[in-house]
Amino acid sequence: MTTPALQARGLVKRYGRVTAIDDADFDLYAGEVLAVVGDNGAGKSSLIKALSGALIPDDGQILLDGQETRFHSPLEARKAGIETVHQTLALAPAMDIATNLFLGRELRRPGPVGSVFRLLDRAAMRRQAQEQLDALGIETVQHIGQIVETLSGGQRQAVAVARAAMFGSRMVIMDEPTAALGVKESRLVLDLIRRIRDRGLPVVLISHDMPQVFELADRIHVHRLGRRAAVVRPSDASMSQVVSLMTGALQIGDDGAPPDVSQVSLAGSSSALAVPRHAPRSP
Amino acid sequence: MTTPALQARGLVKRYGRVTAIDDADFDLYAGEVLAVVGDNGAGKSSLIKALSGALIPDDGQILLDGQETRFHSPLEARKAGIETVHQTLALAPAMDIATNLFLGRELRRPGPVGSVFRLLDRAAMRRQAQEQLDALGIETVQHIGQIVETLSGGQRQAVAVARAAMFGSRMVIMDEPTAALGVKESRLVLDLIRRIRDRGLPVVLISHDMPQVFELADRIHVHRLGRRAAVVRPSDASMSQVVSLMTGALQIGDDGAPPDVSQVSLAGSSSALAVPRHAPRSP
Amino acid sequence: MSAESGQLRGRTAEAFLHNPALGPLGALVVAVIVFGATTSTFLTVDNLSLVVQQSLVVGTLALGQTLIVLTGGIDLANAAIMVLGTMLFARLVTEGSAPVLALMAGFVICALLGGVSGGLVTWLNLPPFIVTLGMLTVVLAVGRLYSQGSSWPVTDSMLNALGEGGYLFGQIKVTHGMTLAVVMFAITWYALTKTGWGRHVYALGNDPEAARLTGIHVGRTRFSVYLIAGVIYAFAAWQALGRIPNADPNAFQTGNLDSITAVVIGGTSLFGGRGSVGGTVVGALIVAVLRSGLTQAGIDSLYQDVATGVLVIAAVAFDQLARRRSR
Amino acid sequence: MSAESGQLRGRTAEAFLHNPALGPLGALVVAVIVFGATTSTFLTVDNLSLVVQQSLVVGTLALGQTLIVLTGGIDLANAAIMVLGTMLFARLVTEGSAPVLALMAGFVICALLGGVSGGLVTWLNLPPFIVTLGMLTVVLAVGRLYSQGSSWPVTDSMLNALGEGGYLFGQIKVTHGMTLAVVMFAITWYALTKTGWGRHVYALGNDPEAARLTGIHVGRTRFSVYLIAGVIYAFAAWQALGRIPNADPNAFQTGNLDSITAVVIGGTSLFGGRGSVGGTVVGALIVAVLRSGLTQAGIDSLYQDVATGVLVIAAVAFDQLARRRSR
Amino acid sequence: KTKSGSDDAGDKSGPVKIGLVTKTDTNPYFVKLRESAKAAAEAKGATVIAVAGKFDGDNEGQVAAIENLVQQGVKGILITPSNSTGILGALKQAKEKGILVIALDTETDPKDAVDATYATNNTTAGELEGKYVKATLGQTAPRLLMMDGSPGGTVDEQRHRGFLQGMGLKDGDPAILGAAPTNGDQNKAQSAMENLLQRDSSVNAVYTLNEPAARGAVAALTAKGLAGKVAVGSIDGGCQGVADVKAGKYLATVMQFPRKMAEQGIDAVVAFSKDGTKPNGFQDTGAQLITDKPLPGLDSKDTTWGAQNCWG
Ligand SMILES: Nc1ncnc2c1ncn2[C@@H]1O[C@H](COP(=O)(O)OP(=O)(O)OP(=O)(O)O)[C@@H](O)[C@H]1O
Ligand SMILES: Nc1ncnc2c1ncn2[C@@H]1O[C@H](COP(=O)(O)OP(=O)(O)OP(=O)(O)O)[C@@H](O)[C@H]1O
Ligand SMILES: [Mg+2]
Ligand SMILES: [Mg+2]
Repeated sequence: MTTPALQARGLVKRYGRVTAIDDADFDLYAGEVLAVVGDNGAGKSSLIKALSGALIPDDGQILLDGQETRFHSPLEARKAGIETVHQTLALAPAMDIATNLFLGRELRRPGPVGSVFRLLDRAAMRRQAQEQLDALGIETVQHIGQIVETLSGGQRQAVAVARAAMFGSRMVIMDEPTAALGVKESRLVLDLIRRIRDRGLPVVLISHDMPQVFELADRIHVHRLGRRAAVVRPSDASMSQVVSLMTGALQIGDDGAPPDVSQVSLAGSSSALAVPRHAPRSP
Repeated sequence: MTTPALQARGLVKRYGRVTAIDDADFDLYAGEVLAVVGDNGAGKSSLIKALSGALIPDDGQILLDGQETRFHSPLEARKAGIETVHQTLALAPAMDIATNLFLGRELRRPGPVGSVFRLLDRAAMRRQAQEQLDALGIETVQHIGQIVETLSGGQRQAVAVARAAMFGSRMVIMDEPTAALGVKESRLVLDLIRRIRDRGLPVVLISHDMPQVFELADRIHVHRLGRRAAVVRPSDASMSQVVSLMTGALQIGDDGAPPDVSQVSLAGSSSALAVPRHAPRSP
Repeated sequence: MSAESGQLRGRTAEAFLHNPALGPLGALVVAVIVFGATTSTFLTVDNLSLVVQQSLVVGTLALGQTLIVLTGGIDLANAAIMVLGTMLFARLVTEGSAPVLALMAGFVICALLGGVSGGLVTWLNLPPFIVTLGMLTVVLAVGRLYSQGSSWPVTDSMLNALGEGGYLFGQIKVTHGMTLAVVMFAITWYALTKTGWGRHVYALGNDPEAARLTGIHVGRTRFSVYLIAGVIYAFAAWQALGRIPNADPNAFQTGNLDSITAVVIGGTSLFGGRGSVGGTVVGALIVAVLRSGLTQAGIDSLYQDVATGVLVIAAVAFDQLARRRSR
Repeated sequence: MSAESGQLRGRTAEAFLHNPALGPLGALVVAVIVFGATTSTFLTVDNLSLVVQQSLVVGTLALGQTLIVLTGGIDLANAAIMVLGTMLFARLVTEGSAPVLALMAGFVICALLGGVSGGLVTWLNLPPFIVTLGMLTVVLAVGRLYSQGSSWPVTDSMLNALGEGGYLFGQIKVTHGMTLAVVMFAITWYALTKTGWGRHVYALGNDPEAARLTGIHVGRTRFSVYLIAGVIYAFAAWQALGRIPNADPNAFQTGNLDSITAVVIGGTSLFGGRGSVGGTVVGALIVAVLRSGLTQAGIDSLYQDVATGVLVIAAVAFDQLARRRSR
Repeated sequence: KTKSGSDDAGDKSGPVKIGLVTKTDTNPYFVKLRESAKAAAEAKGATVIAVAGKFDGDNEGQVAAIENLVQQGVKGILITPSNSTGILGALKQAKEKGILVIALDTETDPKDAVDATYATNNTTAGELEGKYVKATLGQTAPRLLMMDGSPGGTVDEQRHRGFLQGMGLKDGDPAILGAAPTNGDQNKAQSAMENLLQRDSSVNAVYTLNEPAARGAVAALTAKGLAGKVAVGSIDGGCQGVADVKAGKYLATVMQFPRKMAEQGIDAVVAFSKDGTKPNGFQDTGAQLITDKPLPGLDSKDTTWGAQNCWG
């Protein structure tokens, strides 16, 4: 059994009386696209926030290539090569597209002008930003210097996706990256995700779009009520089965036993896919 | 030919060098669900902002039941019974769900306590808010007093949709209302839209989800580059044809002539569906 | 049943913990206890009444300021408007007007000035800082001109009523000014938390664009806040004459900063949309308590300043740290 | 080619139109023209140089303030820190230190005080208003204690260099202080607009949560801003001794409000993330120009206040109205 | 030296222009000074441009005011310096331009930084207040509270020092129960006195820097039931202050004569513009103890005289 690229065990996050992450586990293997699906408020975003350092869990552990890690800030996760598209997009509204794309990773001019005087290479950043956006098919953006708060919802999302795609060096996490995108643009993002995977980077894709999930994902992590309810392969389960898992109509025993609806062959095909048997459980 | 419930002719809105609405027309008939589709940045949100008073167009006219109207603020549109779910949701982040649902339309206690002392009926608002959310299947919201900024993306969207559904008295406009919603929740919103139509109110639905559009819409308004490119009936066109219209691969002559790809029968079945022949055009 | 009451208790505790005035309230209580234990003179009925009286004027100014800050604005002119109000009361009465008329004139002018600020902010969409800064310079100058370069003593019983009149509540002397302040704070609290108008004020400050899109009367609400604040400043002027029966164009030069301080110490965000009137009460009291207690403890005023500065920061820091732990 | 240059012109015009310092800049130009036309003494090389000199100290304070306001903060202590800086320079030199050492000590202390504010804001997550208010009271008191209740005249040529030394640029007298201010503004402008640090400062003020999620060094950047502001205040102290060779614990009581005013008139938003150093220059000059021009026109300062208040509002209102039309 | 771009002062015809720079616009004392100067100037066919700092201690504001007046081409500048040393550079430049510079109310240090000074001797004024309070106490050992101005202000320091001299005390003497800065503000003075009295109400003498501070202090004393039992003195001689003394709120005040300062200053400038004669030195415009309870050995006038000669 290979070591997961990113693994979490027993994560917990409480906000007052709301428990956003309730003893959740997570496994992402090298080179795969892992879809995370679940109802609204199931805790998907909270989970990936914990994995990307945006939120510090109350309990549980995170392992990067088998090494236990703690991210105290999104910066640390980013330094480890984990790039994230947050559901809230995390763009600075008053700044332009190019600036947002390179925020925190600005390009400097070559030579001493850049290293000593720290002069930014504005032209290069604009050029690369334009290329990246073009690749996502966002053609209606009329110039790369447009202020983000004046962009349409889809244009804004494309900026966030472009940023993550540009800089991910170890894995890319995308929280509903196509929610606001048009048909064509969504398609291009799916292509992008495939290309990222082909570069060898694993991708975590949160999505409510089942056809999309089934088209793209190697494995599907079903999240329910703050924890992982099941992991299935798209080839082993139907869309309606996955939806039933999300809503709790279909269940897998708490001990990782086979599903109580017999005709569904879940989690059985490989150990990597099984609901972990030995995950630590806090009371 | 019946008078459209809401009609627009020659709307224009420019932001500096960007033209968000470029001489756009729009027709919504009583009792129908009109889907508005188009690429990201095509100008759909700008169009419905103009129709709902959130934006004042530079040019063009808006007619409500055949009467020319000018909305100087969203408040005026709302007073005319037009309720809108904006893409940005328009929720006050630091306030709770119930407060947001009733913002600007608070319920007061019966009797002089309410009319003289203007005391709010907090209990009633909370109860109705809970009912409305339950109807949308958002079960993970643990109490109706939760602060909106702590909600998940989908929960937040549900609040915005619930608000519009509750108060629309003449028509309801929804800008991508299911973008952040889960499978089950989306389904419930579609049911809701149907129910609204069945109440006799027309609904404008902006969506990127073609199956959804084809399932629900009575007519489809295709928006492209800031203007209406075509209007088709789902029964008369295929999804791929609509997508081609959106991207410009398929075109309808500027004079409203039949489409240049012969096998598509667009805008021909009824006069109401035709691309308007006599729409005013500014140079 | 017991689970329910447990949940209820949980909810109360949570609401309490979420209140940003909590740290300052704790600090206030601690300060009172410490001064009570270390000096023999602080925790006397006399002194407690005095401390409250000392914070009446700034507290009332801060009440109006709270409303404006909640909408995301700021009012730099409040103390100047109040001083002009005292001048009007005093000069009109001295020149023979009936006290009631003088009061009415003062209230109208203060409301008018508040309304002008509000109008410029609301309908010309100008930054409140600039508008009220301009208002400040103009009103100060007008006040000086109107005062004819001297201060105007007031002896009318109606104008002085807030400071002179009063009754004993147990052993504590309660002036009419204190009663008025309690009533005003209570009404504002009610309006902010129990009426639609109050919710609109918060929504406005929280996210103006969202408030606009929801169809709130954004303009009308914002304007009303400045107008009401103007009226509250007139009450502050009346309070000021109760404290000091003399209208002085020089007075209350730090009144504006003091009022903003009370608002901010009370946990109201200068970005708008978050805060409470209760916090402002705490904020207004805390400075007066420190000043009084440190004097009773025999500390020189310059060292008092040092201590006050440090303690104010400490109060808020304590709050933050407690919150961080509980998160 | 021509279309391209047309587009370029369009872009420049647009960028220009989007600059919120535009209205105030227009007002500044109009004021200079009007005063030049109506008085014989305003538009003279001497006087223009003087106006600039008169705005040096507040301008420098406002430079530091701009940085802090851009991050969404506010600094109430800047003038107090500067005054303490002048006291340190003066007293140390008077008591026999080498001027260089006195300068160094002053710079270190100012930077330290800026750093303390920054540290509290950044790592304890306290509201900047409270932190710098506490800092204000403490630093004021310490300055008064350190001054031993009197002012300290300075005669050292190094400490006075910024006001006394200078050269002629054409016919205009350019003091070293003016040169230094130009250099400082230029460097800050460069840092804010041409380096990654500057973009992080804007991003921080624009949306702190987004900045954090993008993986900006939020804490480090915010802290650096306060630290740098502290250093800038030390420069302001040096400028102050150049203008007035006397360290007075009572001086610059309105320096803080004046600096915020310059920042806000210059179009920088108190909510953070939007604004420019160029606007601050305009903001700092506009008040000095009004003051000087109105005096040349023979207007008493009481009426000057009224005029200044109205003109400042008018400048910003004009800007808003022009923008509304163009929308 | 830089060349002046403007015409030299005096080249222009028309009335003589005189600049008046006061500490602030707000203080009634300076308002009186300004009004007196304007009246005196009008009588002589001169015009006054009155400018002021924004607060007591605003050296920068005063320097800018002087600079702007010099540019404007005034013949002479009358100034109440906010700080005795703060503005010397600007004054020197004005003098170099041939402008007559006269200090009113407050001396400069050194005194020859201006051509002449017309002022109250504030140390003397304080001393008069102190002597009177001491004489009132008689044999009783003083227990003193002091309502000061703002720390570091020149006038404030001089009055404070003078008062202690008059009382025969030194700073730090245990007889001084407490002191607080009031900025001459009635409200601040009242709160400060209230708090000091809460700590120790055995006070029998109170120094106040000016009459607003005295009113604040008396209000607090009255509330504590100490009115009439404590010897309160003050300085200024504003009409309201004299009325207060008449009403018995406090025992005495020391009157200054701002009108004299202003008139003499205007006269000097007008004379200078005619024939170039310059006044020089320190001209004490006097300080007069006003009380209705005269004590032997102390020259005083009653409040009737005071009401005729008061300002503001
Ligand atoms: N700061 C917070 N305070 C309180 N509750 C929170 C907070 N953040 C999240 N929650 C709650 O935690 C739960 C999980 O939220 P999360 O955003 O992870 O859901 P999600 O699965 O991403 O949903 P969606 O599909 O709608 O995006 C929700 O019920 C939400 O209300
Ligand atoms: N305030 C503004 N300033 C400048 N450009 C703007 C502004 N608002 C919108 N735009 C531009 O107008 C165009 C239309 O935007 P709009 O939001 O209407 O698109 P949309 O069709 O709703 O797209 P989406 O599907 O992504 O929501 C976009 O190119 C956008 O960048
Ligand atoms: Mg989510
Ligand atoms: Mg849109």
